[in-house]
Amino acid sequence: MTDPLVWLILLPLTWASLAFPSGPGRGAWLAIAALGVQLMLVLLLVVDVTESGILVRAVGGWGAPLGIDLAADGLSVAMLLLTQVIALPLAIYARSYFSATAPEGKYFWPLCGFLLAGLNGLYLSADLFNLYVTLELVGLAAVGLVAAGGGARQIAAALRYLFAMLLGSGAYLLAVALIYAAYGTVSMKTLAPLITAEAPVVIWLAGGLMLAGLMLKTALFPFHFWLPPAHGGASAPVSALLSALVVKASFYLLLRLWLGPFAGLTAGAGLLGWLPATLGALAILWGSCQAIRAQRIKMLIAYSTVAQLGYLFLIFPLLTGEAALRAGIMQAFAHGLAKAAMFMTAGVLIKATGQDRVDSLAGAAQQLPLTMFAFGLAGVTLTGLPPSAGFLAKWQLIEAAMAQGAWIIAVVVLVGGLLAAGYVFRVLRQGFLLVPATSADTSVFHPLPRTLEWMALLLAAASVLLGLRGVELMELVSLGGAV
Amino acid sequence: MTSGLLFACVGALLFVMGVSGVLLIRHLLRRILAFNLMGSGAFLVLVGLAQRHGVADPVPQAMVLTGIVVAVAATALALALVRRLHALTGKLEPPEADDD
Amino acid sequence: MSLGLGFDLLLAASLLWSGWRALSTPRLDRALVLFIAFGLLMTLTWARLAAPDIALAEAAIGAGLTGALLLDAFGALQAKRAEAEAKK
Amino acid sequence: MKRPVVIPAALLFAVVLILAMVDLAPPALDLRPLVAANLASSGVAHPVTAVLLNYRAYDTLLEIGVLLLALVAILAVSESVPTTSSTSATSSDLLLPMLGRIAAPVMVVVAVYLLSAGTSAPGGAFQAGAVLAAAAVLLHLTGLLPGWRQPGVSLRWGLAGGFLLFVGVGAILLLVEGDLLRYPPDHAGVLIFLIESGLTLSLGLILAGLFLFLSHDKGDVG
Amino acid sequence: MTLNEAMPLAVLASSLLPGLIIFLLPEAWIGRRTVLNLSGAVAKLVLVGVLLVGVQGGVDYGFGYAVLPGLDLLFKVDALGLLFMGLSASLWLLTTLYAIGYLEGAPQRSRFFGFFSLCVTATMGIAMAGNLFTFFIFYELLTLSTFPLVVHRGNDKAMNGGTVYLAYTLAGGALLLIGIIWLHQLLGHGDFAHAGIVTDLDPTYDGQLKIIFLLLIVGVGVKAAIVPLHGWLPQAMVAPAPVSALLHAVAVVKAGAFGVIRIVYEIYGIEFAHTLHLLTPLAMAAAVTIIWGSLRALFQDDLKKRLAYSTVSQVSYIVLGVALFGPVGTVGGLVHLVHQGIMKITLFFCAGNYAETLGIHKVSEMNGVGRRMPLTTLAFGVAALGMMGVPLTAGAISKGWLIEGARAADMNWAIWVLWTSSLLNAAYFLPILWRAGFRQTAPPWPAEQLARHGWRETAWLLLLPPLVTAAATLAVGILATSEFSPLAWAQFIARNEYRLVVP
Repeated sequence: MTDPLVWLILLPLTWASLAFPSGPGRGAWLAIAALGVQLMLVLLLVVDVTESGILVRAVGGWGAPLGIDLAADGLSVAMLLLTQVIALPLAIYARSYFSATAPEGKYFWPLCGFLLAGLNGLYLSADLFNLYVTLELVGLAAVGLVAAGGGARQIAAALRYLFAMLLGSGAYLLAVALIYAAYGTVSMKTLAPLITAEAPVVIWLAGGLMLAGLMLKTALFPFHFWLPPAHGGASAPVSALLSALVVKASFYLLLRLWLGPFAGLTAGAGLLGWLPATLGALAILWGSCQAIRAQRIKMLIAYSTVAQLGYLFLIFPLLTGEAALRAGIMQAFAHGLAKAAMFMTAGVLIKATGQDRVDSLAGAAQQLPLTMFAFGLAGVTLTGLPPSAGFLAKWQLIEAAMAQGAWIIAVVVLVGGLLAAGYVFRVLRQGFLLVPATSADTSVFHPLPRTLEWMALLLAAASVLLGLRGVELMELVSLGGAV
Repeated sequence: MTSGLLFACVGALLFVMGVSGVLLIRHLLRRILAFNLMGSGAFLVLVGLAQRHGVADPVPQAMVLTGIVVAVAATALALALVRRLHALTGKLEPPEADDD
Repeated sequence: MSLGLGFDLLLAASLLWSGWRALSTPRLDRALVLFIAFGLLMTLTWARLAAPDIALAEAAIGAGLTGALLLDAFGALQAKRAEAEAKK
Repeated sequence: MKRPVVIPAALLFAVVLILAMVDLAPPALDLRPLVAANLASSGVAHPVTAVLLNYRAYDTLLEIGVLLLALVAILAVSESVPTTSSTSATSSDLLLPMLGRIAAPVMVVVAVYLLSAGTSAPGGAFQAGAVLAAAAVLLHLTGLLPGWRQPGVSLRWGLAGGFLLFVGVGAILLLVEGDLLRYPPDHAGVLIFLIESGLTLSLGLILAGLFLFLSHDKGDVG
Repeated sequence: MTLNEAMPLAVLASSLLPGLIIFLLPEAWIGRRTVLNLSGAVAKLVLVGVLLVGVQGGVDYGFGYAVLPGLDLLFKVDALGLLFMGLSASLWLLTTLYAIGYLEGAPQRSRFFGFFSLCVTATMGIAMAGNLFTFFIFYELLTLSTFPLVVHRGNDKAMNGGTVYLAYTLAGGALLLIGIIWLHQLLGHGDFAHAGIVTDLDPTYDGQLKIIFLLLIVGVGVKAAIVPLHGWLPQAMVAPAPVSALLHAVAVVKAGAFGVIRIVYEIYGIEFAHTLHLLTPLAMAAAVTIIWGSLRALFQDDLKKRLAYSTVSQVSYIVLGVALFGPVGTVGGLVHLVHQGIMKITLFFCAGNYAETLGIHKVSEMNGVGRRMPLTTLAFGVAALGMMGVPLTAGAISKGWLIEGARAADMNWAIWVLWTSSLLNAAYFLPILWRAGFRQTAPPWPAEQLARHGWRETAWLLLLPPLVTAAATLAVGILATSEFSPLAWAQFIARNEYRLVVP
């Protein structure tokens, strides 16, 4: 009767399309209530998957390969959990953030609903073409959110973002076409045993297209060019949504394809994993250095996202063991929670001071202690310091790297952590700085709803507390192999 | 050579042409054209290659119908953004990368 | 060499040519017209590929609506530009 | 500067791809027999419609979502400055309004035909919706239908209605039949026709909206 | 969960909970904050007392759960940990009193006391860590919670000090982390065991073990301020006096020294470390640090900086004691962990009093201060004499055991190092005492802030703690042979845990 799996897709679709006719700026309470339900659904799903392993649903009752299958295993349920856990506090934050007349909040709720439906759909789909549609749903919703109500800078960022998304999904679509032609199906489950190391050349090309397209969508260096302006330019709740969740979706898909249908290719070519890993390492170094240099606080956080995404790709050469997968998912959680919190604090700081320069934060620790504390906690996670989810991710990643003698990855992880400390503490330092009250460049702090600060703190604290208990999550990830 | 395979090859060329266009052309309206070429190319490969033995296949045809609708949605959104950018800046080319 | 294959080759060449010219021709209005022509050629192609559903959709959406959207945008931009120049 | 890299790479890719495609062996799996075998219980006679609205109806559901989403995104982007109703410049011409008056009803009839034909022959909700949209665009171009500003309540419900209907049917089927969009074979035809009718109307509105909202937004700000 | 399992958590909670609540208290709620602070500190002291009795009676206190599959957060209370906990808990109480007096009327006290409590929590966690993973978590937590205290004043100088502090400790932490994970890789765990845990490994791993040892020691050596990793300590002296007192004389540097002890004894095992020839280089590093720190102290005019370099030098006594392969040296190092803490905190309290009362920050400003502030100067004098190793003080006991230990280990050069260091100690402390006691006053004082009230030369909350610790300096020295002295406890550790034959 109740099937949490399918409702996780239908529910956001419903509230998104109900929020639109309700009128501009409306739909917040509907969304928050529905997100609460979604959170419960995903917890039910966790229980279901823990009890009975992989869940498969045949849409329309046909079943693959004629119909479309939805499937949930540990990996996808973990990503679903991350999505709903972040979305609910974020929605409460957004309700307070957007004033009734704010142009950027006019259609926030329907767009947000479609985005979440796309994400949930993407995590549950086991059909390559259906995944293409969910990718487009996510991509267009994200672009719409970035552009909504924005000035020229934001529109330009949204355009750049849009073309990057379209290129990525175009490459993906061509790959789907080639796969269908070669095997006559787009069902992942049916494909998995068919694709072997002796696959025809078109399959290698398809794999390459998917890899390139999804790396572009995940903003892996050097395809990251679109991310900082888009994430740094959007309004704070949107930036949080994008940085914490949207980029993870294409990463998840890449991982899913790598381990699923394309396992026959990726396992055969051991060196292949070093391509994303090398780019990931460069992303960490480049993104961190740019973050250290950035003048505007949201740009700093956006470049930090470029760097943090790099860690996700370091796992690819290590995927022969399960530890690397766990490290990747832990990093996705750590970064998701912390980055959402960080963008939320940035929203508070910018709203409170009316400025977005790092230099204008002096005195923030005194005026907005809660927000600065939340920023600090999120920063601890991003830096990978204990006790935090980021630390557990780093620990597992280094351990996996050492187990396979990949010393260079361990070194990159450590250096990345130190660089992250560089940009995190740059902000904290500024926040702790006291300027004499008479000084001309003292920022004036405007009062804000406390909800904003508390929601940021909630997510930041979650990112740290996860570092004290990661067993259940890691065991969930291990319930795997839906494809 | 069947017409399926022929048009699949044309599709491949169109796709490549479209991708190059999106990457190289700075004028935004033309970039939208290039994106549509890219999409059409992919659609041709999807249907053409599946029908390379000369028999019609309804599954990829339905997929392409879906794809066309998605493409027009993306095109409309892109146009809306371009027009808005033009209204705000009077330009039809994206500004140089501003990294900060 | 059958008549069908000849027609297909001609169609393929026109597709590639119109697509190419739509991107490369210097004048924007011509590019748009070429693009709409490309859409119509695509319609023919779909018909040749025994896909009448797509042909219908392409004609209505691909060539029709997309073309109308592009032309309308072009017109609006031209009007705006003319207005701006008139002000000078 | 990107040119020397992109163009050779693109050409190389095209050549490799074409060679690989020509070389491709027939697929192991063929869905056509499956499509044909289940056609009887699908509720429609036309295989493409069967794939679109039954076998892979979930794709179609999400795709309508994408379309609706794009429309919402466009509304979110465009400035809501109330401009004076854009009386079309073509009003001096007497021929065009006439054409509009004659053509629009014809197009509505064509749309209804396409919709009903879709179950057994090429055509269906998309094509019908597109024709409806074309009629609206034609009316706009002939000056009979003003460009749309921010949509009113009834228009918004019309835009979202078809999609909501689709989702609703899917949800009810999930509750009753146990699977999302699993039509009971006896009622499949009716349900699909119901969905298609709703979609035709909403698709017509959305596709027209893509044009009319954009068209209204001449971008006259400041 | 049994009571014995809950005890370690209760020790952590007694400072963690007050800390978290204090963060949320409004600035003006001074009374409630003070009550919270003191009740937490007293509760912790009581808990540690209970643990002391229990451990002496052979009770096992421990608690652990899995954080990741195969990776546990593990707390365990043993005699060595209790040595550190006892020191920290008693000095926390005193420093809290001192800080309440010191920060009267200062801004941001909620934040200060909140992080202060977190620091103590981290220290307790380090002391109770049952494996390297847990140790590392609290070790880094200590870094994080001290940073806001170092930069508390919020001026540029404080920021720069904080940045240097972070740069050193985070880089050290990274090396420590890689060493720990490497070891995990080889062993599958990192649990502390009294005889060491790496001895089972095949001899082919000796090379790797040497590198890991270096990584680990450098990692903890940063906090222990072993030369050349000591650069942060003098910089961090920009912090308010209570922070310098508790954290940079006791908690942070001792956490490093404590880490050295754990690594040498309970990861490698002293025998095995000796077989791998790791102890002599460690002793050399300690010796260099002892001399270098003392030499630098000699040339500092800033009083807190002179004390800071003195800390650099003195903490390495502990490391030296560990590296002296033998029971006597071990006892000397362990007991110095406590003795140095008591003496050095006294000195910092006094330095804070001079600064807070009269605005004196430099040695050259101290002429005649002994007449204006006799009690403070008395406490300072006792502690300084202790540092030199004058008989009847705490310092004499630890230095005596260390010298004996060096002789027993046949490392005569170490004796010379200790003697030289004592001479240098005298050279940088005696002039201060002389100035304070015998030079004529040249009023006015740089910035006299608190007037004299009868016998109270300054606020009583500032005066009481140094007097207590100065008395303790004498007490642990005079009563060293009694049953409950730190020395007795150090011998207990050496005998019961490391199975050494202590004379």
